[in-house]
Amino acid sequence: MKTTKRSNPVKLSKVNAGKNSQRPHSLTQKEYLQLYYFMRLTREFEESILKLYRQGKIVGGAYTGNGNEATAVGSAFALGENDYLFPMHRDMGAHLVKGQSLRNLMLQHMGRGNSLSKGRDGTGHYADPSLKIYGNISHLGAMIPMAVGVALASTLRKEKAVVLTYIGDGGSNVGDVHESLAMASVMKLPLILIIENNQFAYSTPVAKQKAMEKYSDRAAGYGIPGVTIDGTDLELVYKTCKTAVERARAGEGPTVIESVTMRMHGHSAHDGAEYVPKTLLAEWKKKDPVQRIEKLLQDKKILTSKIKEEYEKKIFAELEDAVQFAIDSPYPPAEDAAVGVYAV
Amino acid sequence: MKTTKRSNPVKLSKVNAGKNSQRPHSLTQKEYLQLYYFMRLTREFEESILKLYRQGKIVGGAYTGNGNEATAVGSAFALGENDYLFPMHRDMGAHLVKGQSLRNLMLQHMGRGNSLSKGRDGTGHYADPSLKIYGNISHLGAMIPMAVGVALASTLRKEKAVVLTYIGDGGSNVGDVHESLAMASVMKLPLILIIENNQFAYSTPVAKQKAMEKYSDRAAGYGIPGVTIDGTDLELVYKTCKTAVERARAGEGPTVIESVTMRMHGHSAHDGAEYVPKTLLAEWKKKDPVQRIEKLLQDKKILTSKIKEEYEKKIFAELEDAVQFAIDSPYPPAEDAAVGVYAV
Amino acid sequence: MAHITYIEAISKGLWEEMERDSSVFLLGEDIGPFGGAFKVTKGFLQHFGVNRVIDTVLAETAILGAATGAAVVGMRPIAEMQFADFVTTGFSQLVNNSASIHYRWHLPCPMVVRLPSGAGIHGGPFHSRNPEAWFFHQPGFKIVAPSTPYDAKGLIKAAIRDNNPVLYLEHKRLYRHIKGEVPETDYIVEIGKGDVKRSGNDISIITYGSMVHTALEAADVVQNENGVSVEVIDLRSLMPLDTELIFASVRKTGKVLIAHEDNITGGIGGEIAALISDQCFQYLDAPVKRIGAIDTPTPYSPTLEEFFLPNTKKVIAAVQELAAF
Amino acid sequence: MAHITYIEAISKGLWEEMERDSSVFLLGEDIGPFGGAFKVTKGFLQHFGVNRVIDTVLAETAILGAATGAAVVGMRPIAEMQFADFVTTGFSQLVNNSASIHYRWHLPCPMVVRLPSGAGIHGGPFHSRNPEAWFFHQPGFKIVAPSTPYDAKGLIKAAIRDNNPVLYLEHKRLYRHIKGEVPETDYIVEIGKGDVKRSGNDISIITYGSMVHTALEAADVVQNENGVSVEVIDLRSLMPLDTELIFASVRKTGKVLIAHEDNITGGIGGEIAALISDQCFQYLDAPVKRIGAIDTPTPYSPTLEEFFLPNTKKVIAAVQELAAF
Ligand SMILES: Cc1ncc(C[n+]2csc(CCOP(=O)(O)OP(=O)(O)O)c2C)c(N)n1
Ligand SMILES: Cc1ncc(C[n+]2csc(CCOP(=O)(O)OP(=O)(O)O)c2C)c(N)n1
Ligand SMILES: [Mg+2]
Ligand SMILES: [Mg+2]
Repeated sequence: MKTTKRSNPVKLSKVNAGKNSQRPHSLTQKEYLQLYYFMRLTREFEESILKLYRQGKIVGGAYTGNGNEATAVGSAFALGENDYLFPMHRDMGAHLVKGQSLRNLMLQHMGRGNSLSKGRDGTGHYADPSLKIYGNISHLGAMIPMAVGVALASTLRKEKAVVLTYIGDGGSNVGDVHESLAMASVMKLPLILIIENNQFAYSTPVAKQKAMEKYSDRAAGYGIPGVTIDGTDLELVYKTCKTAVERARAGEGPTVIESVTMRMHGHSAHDGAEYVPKTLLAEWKKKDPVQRIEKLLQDKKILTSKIKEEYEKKIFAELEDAVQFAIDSPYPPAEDAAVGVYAV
Repeated sequence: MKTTKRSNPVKLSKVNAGKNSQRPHSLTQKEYLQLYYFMRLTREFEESILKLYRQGKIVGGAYTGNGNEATAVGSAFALGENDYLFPMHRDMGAHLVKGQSLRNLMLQHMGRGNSLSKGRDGTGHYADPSLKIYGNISHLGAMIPMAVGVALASTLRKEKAVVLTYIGDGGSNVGDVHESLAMASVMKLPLILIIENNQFAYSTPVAKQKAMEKYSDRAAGYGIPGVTIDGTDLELVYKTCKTAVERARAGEGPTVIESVTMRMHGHSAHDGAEYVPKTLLAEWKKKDPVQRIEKLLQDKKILTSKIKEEYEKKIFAELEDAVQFAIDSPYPPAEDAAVGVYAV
Repeated sequence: MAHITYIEAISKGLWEEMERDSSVFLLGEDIGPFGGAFKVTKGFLQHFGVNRVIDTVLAETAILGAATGAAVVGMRPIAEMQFADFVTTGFSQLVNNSASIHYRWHLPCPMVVRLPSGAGIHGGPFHSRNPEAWFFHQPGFKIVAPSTPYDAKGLIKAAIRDNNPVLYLEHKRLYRHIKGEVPETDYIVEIGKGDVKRSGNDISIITYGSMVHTALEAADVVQNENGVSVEVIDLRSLMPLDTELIFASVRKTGKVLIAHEDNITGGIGGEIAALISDQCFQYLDAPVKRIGAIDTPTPYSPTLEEFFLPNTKKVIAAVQELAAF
Repeated sequence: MAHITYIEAISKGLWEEMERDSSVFLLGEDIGPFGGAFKVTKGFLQHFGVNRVIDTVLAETAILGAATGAAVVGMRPIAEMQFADFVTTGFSQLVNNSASIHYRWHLPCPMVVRLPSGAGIHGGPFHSRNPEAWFFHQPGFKIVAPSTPYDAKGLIKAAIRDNNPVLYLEHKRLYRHIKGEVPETDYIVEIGKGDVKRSGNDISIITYGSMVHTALEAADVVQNENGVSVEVIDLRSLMPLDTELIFASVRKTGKVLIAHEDNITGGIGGEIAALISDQCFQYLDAPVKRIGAIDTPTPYSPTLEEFFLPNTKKVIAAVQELAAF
């Protein structure tokens, strides 16, 4: 049973500007509002996931990308409909921008039979070919070689479609990432890798994950561009990714973008993260990506309190609908477990 | 049955200057001669391996490091007795400089029962703890994480011993290399990685292995020094490695050295390497590392024809002895195969 | 004697061996200040210091390779995989390097890899792995899988003292659900020795890890409901196998059920069944039966995972079928 | 009909499928201008071009992951491992991604991994791997291991047309030593179907790959010398297994020898023995016997490797033992 796709803001018919996004770097008023909508939607979605987790309604663990919303939303916003997305566990915003519905995401988190994975896996671990979303597996870095393969297929088929994927500051050290960049750079594949440096890998501070200054310093080791940006600055994330997307689409090869953010919550919902200095959190709180874009758009007089209320109404209504829909949806029948190891 | 170790040139009692080599960068006359001796020894040893291969006396394949002698000899010459060596399949010269005997190496190549591996593996695939030599396995890159572990042990035990290891231009793309440099750099371990860029990985030209200009460009991605040098220049190799060794010994962490050479022979003895442009070989032939050091020492009047003859006599005699010794040594008894999976 | 949990027993065993032998050290992800994802090494850093409790980069190939290298030069590293699943990320190091070091190099490789294993915690396909069968097939490993706090402590200590790479499977679901008596005094459980956890005469259940408890529950039920006397053999060591103990039990009962949580096909139950069918041919009164997870990845939904996993009800049914044979 | 070698049959099969379906492409190390370490793809680059015959960087994780990704979006990649041994370097991609794609994502993953396998060529511990057992245990793969040119061509074509990850084990020692009749016309050998390579009444040898030829030699000898009639079942497909064919043969002969070149313990022979012992219990006149490589890494010296590997003499001895039972 397929459920309604893309969660659209009022009146906004389409986020992506056509098949192979040619949207200019400067954002229109409408686009600013779309971005704001998805930032709020992401934040509120993850808040409700946490609430559901505390109520014991989530199967397994629950991860959020609080602090990472601008990176997830801004990067996916630079993609066109035909582009491929391989999001990580902090990138719920990317799922949403690429058009995934709240219902489908709720069903995934609650392991329901009508979820996209049919309850075989949870959270963002699903594939939705209709939206060209291919979720991660738990093994950090393991999806990136697959993303390289999709970028290769795109090139061989002359699709002009690009592939956007992500890895964390910890996961960046996994060998899969290196082999992927080696292959993608030599083949000049349309791959964009965003390194989400959110200061921690579970309990491990980034200082124990790297000896160089920036993760983007690794790009030169593959002869590809690498930049480091403030991952809480939505416009900057979008524009940086847009440039990388156009470069990839033009056949000029991969780009590595280090997006510096902060993991504002624990590693997962069960983690109190006592190991994170309160002062550090306080510092970063000032750069809360959702508040930043809200303030910007209010200053620009783009976001009126009327629109804001409208969006909030819509978001909370949609969330309520999705939660209820998921709760009302049954788990898969037990015997389903035995079915589908092989494709026919 | 252990056989005589280190193959010494006439009168030269010890190559390494004491436990933790403090040899100055500038070479003494004596050292120049030692180096020349090992360069010739390496070249002649590998030539005899090829002869034996054609005679069907080698078990399995035979690899040579023709063109790579200065890199293998010069790098190992920078080590002290307590330092660890993890050589690759082009580094016979490093085995010899670290003190391995021709007899042991011949026994390895002929799979004899009294070889260091007792015939369980061939060529340089053995360990000799008495010389701190730990050979590679076939899986490219797979020995480097182990080398990192030895560097870690050296640090934990305050040995002040460094670990020298190698990888090829192709093997550099294996994930193991990345994970090793990530760990070694964060822990500031005494590890030196020499990337032997010999223009080919089997039949694949280096242009198909990398998109960046130099392999040493990867060092910055770990916050460690990386240099690219002419790997046919023995003095330069030695001095570069010496600096890296001292840096490592001082606790300042790993170094990556890209040594640019040419694989003058086929990938292995069975490979005619028709895919290598003759012109490229001709170019590099001019830089033959053995002829280079010979010419240098003759110009410096260090290498007299008398010494040269003396060395050649000694080398050919030793080689003859080693070959005969290996041929006369029996294969291991068949039932030995079942013994020794576990240590007691 | 202390009455402690399975996970406390592992911690105590590690602690005592680190006190006893300064060449023992820990490396892994988040094991330092944080004490590990499951808190097995909580407090270790404070007591043993940064040179004995080493937080690494997130890179299993580096962790397992570094442990191998350190072991070859005389240290006794204990590598923690945060979940057993992630050992696949460093698979090559273990099967190519660690396992064959002694055969090729004639040097000991005294290392332990701790593998928090098993399903039943809604971990989904990638946090539920029972990894034993892959390594069981690779000559050179020892593999242990304790089911009780006593065995957990005795086996971790034996593993650390062993001169070979030992894979230590600790079942996540047992961590805090199983308590038992554990001596304060030094002891080990010898690797290669199984244990009769319940003796009986009619049917032998050969099992290990979490399934030992499932088997014991089932045994009580069939005893009471069907008067069937079940012997439960806890292998404890998967490599080497205690074939003596297995065969003795089979010769006594003549009927065998092999039970493991891992997928059936290609699981070690197949090897055990083959050994029994070969060595105890004349003693078998019924075909050797096996029970385990169905041959799929571990599904995430509770209903699916329930169907996927073996459980007491399924073991009871299998035992009753055997009894009726 | 053409009388060609095993390796020529593989090449022809690949060639025909690439002609038939433009979504099929090759990727691997040195497969382009060089035509591969064993020359299986010699001439392919010239005919199919750089977009169909892709030389990659030296990185098996990238190769196997890229093949998986391309397959998921509708291509039909064929990844070559230069030697089967090096599949361990990309192990995680196969067992974590490829194998479970369909179960988790409900999408086909039509890819083939070519694995030049097997010992007997003095390759030593790292160029002799028989990798089947690891993947046999991971739900989601199909695994084939041809023994003749006819099967080699028919199975590579079937593997390429299959919508699942198929591991294609090609035995290096058979490449140029085995010749046979192969149709020029299009045909496939169905995956999951074994083949009676020699029919007999007294003893069944269940085997595959290189051991098929060893078994056939041994069968002739015991027929002539001992008048024992041996049936040789060539599995051809290891996953799924043709249990129908296996059980039918066992019911007929009542005595079974399972033979594979891979190490015995934890090899797929254990699973097959377990299945037979379970399903054919009443038909067995003797214990199910297994023969394979001894449980060590593959040693390098000829004397050691000879002792390590199963061979005709050992199979004959095992058959005679069974006959005498
Ligand atoms: C290969 C692998 N090793 C270990 C883990 C366990 N693990 C899950 S998330 C995590 C930390 C990841 O940190 P990072 O890559 O920085 O991503 P973040 O969660 O901070 O966004 C760890 C160690 C894993 N999932 N995969
Ligand atoms: C992981 C792995 N993949 C493939 C191979 C097969 N192989 C052996 S040597 C070689 C080429 C190595 O090239 P390079 O790393 O440049 O070293 P070189 O031989 O040129 O010194 C290949 C592909 C291997 N040994 N290990
Ligand atoms: Mg992080
Ligand atoms: Mg090279």
